[in-house]
Amino acid sequence: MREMRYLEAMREGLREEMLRDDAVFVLGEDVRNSVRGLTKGLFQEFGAKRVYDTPISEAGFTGLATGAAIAGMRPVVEYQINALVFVAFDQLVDQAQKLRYMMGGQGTIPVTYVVMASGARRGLSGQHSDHPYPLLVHMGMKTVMPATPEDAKGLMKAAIREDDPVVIFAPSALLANKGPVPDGDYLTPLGRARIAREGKDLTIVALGPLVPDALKCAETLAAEGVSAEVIDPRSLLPLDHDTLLRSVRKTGRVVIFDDSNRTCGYAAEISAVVADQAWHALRAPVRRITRSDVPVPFSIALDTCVLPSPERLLEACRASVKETRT
Amino acid sequence: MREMRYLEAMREGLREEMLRDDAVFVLGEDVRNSVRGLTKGLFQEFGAKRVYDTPISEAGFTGLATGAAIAGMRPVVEYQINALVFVAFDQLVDQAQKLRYMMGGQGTIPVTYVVMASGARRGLSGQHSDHPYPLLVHMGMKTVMPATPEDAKGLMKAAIREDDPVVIFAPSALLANKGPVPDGDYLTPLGRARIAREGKDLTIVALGPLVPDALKCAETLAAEGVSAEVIDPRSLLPLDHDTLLRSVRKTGRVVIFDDSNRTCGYAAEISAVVADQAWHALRAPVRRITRSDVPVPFSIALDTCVLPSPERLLEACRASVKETRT
Amino acid sequence: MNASDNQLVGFYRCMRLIRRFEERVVELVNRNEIVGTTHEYVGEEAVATGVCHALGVEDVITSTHRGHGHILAKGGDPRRMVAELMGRKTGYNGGRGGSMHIADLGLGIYGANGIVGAGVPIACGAAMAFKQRDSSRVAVAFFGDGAINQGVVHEAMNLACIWQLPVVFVCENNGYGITASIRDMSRIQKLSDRAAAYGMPAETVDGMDVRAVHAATTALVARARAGGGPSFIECLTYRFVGHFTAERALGLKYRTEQEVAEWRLRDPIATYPLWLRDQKLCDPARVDEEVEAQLEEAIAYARESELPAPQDALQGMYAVTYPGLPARGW
Amino acid sequence: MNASDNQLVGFYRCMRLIRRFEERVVELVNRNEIVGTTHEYVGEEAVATGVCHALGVEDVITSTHRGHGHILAKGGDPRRMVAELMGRKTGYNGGRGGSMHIADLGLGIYGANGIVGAGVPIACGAAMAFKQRDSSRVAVAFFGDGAINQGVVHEAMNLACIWQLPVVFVCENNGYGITASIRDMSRIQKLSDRAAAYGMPAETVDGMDVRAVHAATTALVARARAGGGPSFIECLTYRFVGHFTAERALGLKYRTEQEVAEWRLRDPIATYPLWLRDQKLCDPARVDEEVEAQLEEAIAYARESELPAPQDALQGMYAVTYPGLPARGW
Ligand SMILES: Cc1ncc(C[n+]2csc(CCOP(=O)(O)OP(=O)(O)O)c2C)c(N)n1
Ligand SMILES: Cc1ncc(C[n+]2csc(CCOP(=O)(O)OP(=O)(O)O)c2C)c(N)n1
Ligand SMILES: [Mg+2]
Ligand SMILES: [Mg+2]
Repeated sequence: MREMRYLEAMREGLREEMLRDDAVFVLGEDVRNSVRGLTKGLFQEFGAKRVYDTPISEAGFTGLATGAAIAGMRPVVEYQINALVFVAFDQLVDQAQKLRYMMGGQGTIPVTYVVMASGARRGLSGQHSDHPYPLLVHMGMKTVMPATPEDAKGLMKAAIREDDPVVIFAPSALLANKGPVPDGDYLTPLGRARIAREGKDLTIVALGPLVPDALKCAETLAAEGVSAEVIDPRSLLPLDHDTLLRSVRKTGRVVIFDDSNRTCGYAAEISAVVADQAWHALRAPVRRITRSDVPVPFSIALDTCVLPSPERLLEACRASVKETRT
Repeated sequence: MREMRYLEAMREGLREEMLRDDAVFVLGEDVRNSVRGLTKGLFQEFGAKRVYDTPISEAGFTGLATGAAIAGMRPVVEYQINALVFVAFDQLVDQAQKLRYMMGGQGTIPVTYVVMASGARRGLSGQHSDHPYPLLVHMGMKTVMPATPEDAKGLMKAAIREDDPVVIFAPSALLANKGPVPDGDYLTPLGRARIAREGKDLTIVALGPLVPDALKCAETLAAEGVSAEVIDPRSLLPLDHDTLLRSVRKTGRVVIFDDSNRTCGYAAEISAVVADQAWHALRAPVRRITRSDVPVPFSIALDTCVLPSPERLLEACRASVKETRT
Repeated sequence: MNASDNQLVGFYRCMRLIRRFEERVVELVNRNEIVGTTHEYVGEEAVATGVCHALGVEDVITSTHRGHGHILAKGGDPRRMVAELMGRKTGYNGGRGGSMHIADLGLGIYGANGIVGAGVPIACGAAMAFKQRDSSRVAVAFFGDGAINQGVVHEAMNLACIWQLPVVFVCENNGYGITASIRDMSRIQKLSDRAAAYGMPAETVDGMDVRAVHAATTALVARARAGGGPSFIECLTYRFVGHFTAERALGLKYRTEQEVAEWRLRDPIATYPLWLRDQKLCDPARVDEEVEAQLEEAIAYARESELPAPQDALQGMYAVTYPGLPARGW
Repeated sequence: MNASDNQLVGFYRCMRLIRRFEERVVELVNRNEIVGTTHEYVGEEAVATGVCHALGVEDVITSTHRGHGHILAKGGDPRRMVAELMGRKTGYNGGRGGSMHIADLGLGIYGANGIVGAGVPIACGAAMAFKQRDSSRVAVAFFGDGAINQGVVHEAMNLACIWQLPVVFVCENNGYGITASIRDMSRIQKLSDRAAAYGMPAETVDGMDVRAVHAATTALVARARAGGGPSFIECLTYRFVGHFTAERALGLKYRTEQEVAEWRLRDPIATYPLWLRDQKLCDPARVDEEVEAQLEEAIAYARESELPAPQDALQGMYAVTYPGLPARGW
């Protein structure tokens, strides 16, 4: 085990897969100079045929990745900012994701898309702060969002080896975080949630950049005598229903803590699964603490009414444990 | 009151608004010849400055509508097929929808987008059968989906007069339906759900093309002694939480019947609202009957495992009324 | 390079097959044996035929909503095509795709596509793979005059040019995108002039002349194989029928009868066999009979084929599956 | 048409204001008085100045992520700009937008934009409104050499051409999109040649020469006002600094020091005042002082301004609100 930063771990995962399989190549904006840091050194190491700087043509190069993948390559597409998902949307959800099905199961489309610096960053404002994973998940795209350096590497490697399109969200808030990373070649499998902390009174489902905050809240709650379990789904689609439902059936209470928009968001999905599948075990309403449904404003004076906050999570957890069925 | 077809009623609404306000103009593919029928006769009546045939450039003409709206016009954009929402996605959700907020509330962007022939049609397959309203709602776009000719006209007129971007879904399955349409100038306000049928044992929330099916199921249930209330939200964003919650608090049971993808879909949102706000009144799990999360297949032999069916709705309703809290 | 005698006969067989395939499809649609609507390639046969006969089986094409002609010309099996159109299990896509999605990866057919322009970057991606693998394979992107105004097509052409990908862009200019005349949709009328914006060679050829299309494509494909990069061919052509089978019901009037009649005079299915007979290369009537028999058999095959089982609908989306994926709707 | 003496002096004031505005902004970013990162217009002042001085207040522009120069040149108030950058209530956008979204609809500034190329069709839409209203107003779309490869820009140019909209496309070719050299991103090097694909006139001008930019724009704006339709100007320019203030920390090396030095020799802020003095049109030092005072005041204004209240964050998205809209996150 080594201590590594999230971004470094992700890069190491990418590099290992490039070494392992010469079908893996990277394309995206400014990846040779690695403005985002994910591809640092890769152009120097692997050369021009493995690392492509693209023009500002996101729909176009997303489509290229699809074609290259059908032809046997394993492209890794870097999106420099989260909004590029919107610009390339048709090529993602209506092409890459659907083609195999519509072709009746012919071929494979092993493309990995890395959405760099997703979510809010101080001062980046409305068009550079989104977390559009609910949109991709709604359209059936496999989507992961690692919360730790270990998973950043393990999910990067698993995504590249997966024979389907997989989108990885790499939230700004986590990129510099340090954590232990196992030695050697390992994968973090898709479809398995991580129990970030065990507990018995209440389940907090926390996503990506909010996992560290949720863990801190769980400590605060512990000091108040409440034992909170923190679930980090990390694989958003496929979602590990078993781990989620087992936890909620055990605790009977759940608060979902998510940094995407609220309406039809990821927290809504978790809530719906719980309200259907674990309803008999529930001892309190299912609560969501999410973003408010506005673009992230520029002035940080405005953040508190927009971004999901630990204070609101705590409040919701405290209210939840006080509830009794009427 | 006259009997009219849904599509005719919608067209009448559009025409009345064009007569009323010369800032209203239409643009889209094949709108002069009116391949979709919505704009039939409008080019002949209003001329070249009010009805524009566009090239196949959806992102581009969506952006044009935004600029024209800021400059004082009230464009009505016709999307010939639902997938055009994906192609124009950035211009819709990251531009038209966000600009006013990011500009700090300056100006207005009164664009109406009509998604023609949305949802599944026999034989149109994976790229022409989507119902992407959850994606737009997630991004904060006002979105409506009338279920009756009366609302088709009333919501068309209300959308055009609204000083914000509004997306209207006009599902294929409804376009030829007939129903009463009031005489004179009337609006169906955004943000008000319609109680399509009153009942006391169970709430069915049915969307757009599924409302007629839900009403039939309610009749079947009535024959079995179960009184189902059918709510047609019709305005998806803003959603009328009051009407929804009042109904669920009364019946204690809810099944959501929705023709969009399941995961992070519209049914998930309704479920989440109920599981939070009406939890204490619930006497059964919240059930969703939706599409399965695959593209709509071509062969109608495959439909039954993909599209939401009345049989499954009935089953879910029957199961719901049998549930007791354990 | 001139086409061989064999090829010249092959052109006719292919064009005739496409024409009759489409005519039979319309019959089947009218009889509700095929559900929905299809986009016929009637009138444009010389384009797909000339282009695809300049390709090998290892080369790749991406097609459009109007794909039957491309697929047949690239070697697609009419039996599995009709079966797909009838929604059968034996269809190319197991009934999951239908007309707008027929694909045969083994034949290098990366699919028809329901979204105008969307296949163009996908062809370029295949070309990118070929280039990276130092293979001499090439890709062809078919698209219409309507598609040329789609942003992703522009992006793809630029990408192909900067990376010098082995791809040929084939613009099938049939004058209309549904009802929209290209005269109203582009201020320049020679669409091949658009290619200069990206720095690739381009030409405009008579798309009713299969030999001209074949010759032009052969030269540009050879250029691409030799590492010469992308190029652009505009084929001037016309569809003799409506945009799709559903058009009749709509009563649209966007073309004059005279215009249709003028183009019909140049119908390759009418003119080319006369030339073939003059050249004593074959007896077209023989070919016609063979084509007829092939289609009879294809339709019979499809009719006899089983429908897929409803549960099949949840199969095939993912190469790697997980519990609960794809989510069921109930 | 030649610029008047007054205009010639105005050019300098404007360029100097932009330069010093940007330099002060960098200081404020470094001192964390401005949060985040901004894209400086340093080196490109002659473009915005020359273009916007050819417009009236009733004309419209759309800007880019690198928008400060455009906004100042179109008459934007430095006080409300700095206030916005400091996230104050008095800022142009009430703190909701920041550098990439500054807008002043009253001045025809339809906003900077964080998405490359996205503002281009929006400018065309304004032009469409003008044309429909038979007004003589025109719109200008600013965009970079990087943006020219974005699909929506291509679509917008074609739309403007087929409908002959009164819009001028101003491509600020500063040679790079972040680290990507336009030499690698386009096979043709003269970007104005792209305009021919849509059938509009185009020219390439020296973007370091404010008078050249102004003269070219004036002519094309007059053409558009007179119903002559769209046109395209490529301005060859250079940014003297990094892509954004954050670049220093990244240690990128994509341009040679020599290249930067060569362009710096042509710095309009250095060369133009010498010419002005030679022509005895004004004392540039006086202008400099006035600019300095103006900026001091702007910064002081911003510093004294209140921050918005947190609840303001839920205001302003919709012109028409409803209960529960926008949804709160808790
Ligand atoms: C992106 C997109 N826009 C619109 C449509 C609807 N549509 C289907 S075919 C077509 C016309 C295409 O014209 P062209 O590219 O010339 O091909 P043709 O039909 O003439 O073969 C349109 C507008 C679509 N399928 N996809
Ligand atoms: C659609 C889109 N792609 C990528 C980005 C990230 N990005 C921001 S600025 C920029 C470079 C833009 O280059 P250019 O258009 O030449 O403008 P310049 O920065 O040189 O003024 C990029 C890639 C973005 N904001 N939007
Ligand atoms: Mg066409
Ligand atoms: Mg640039």
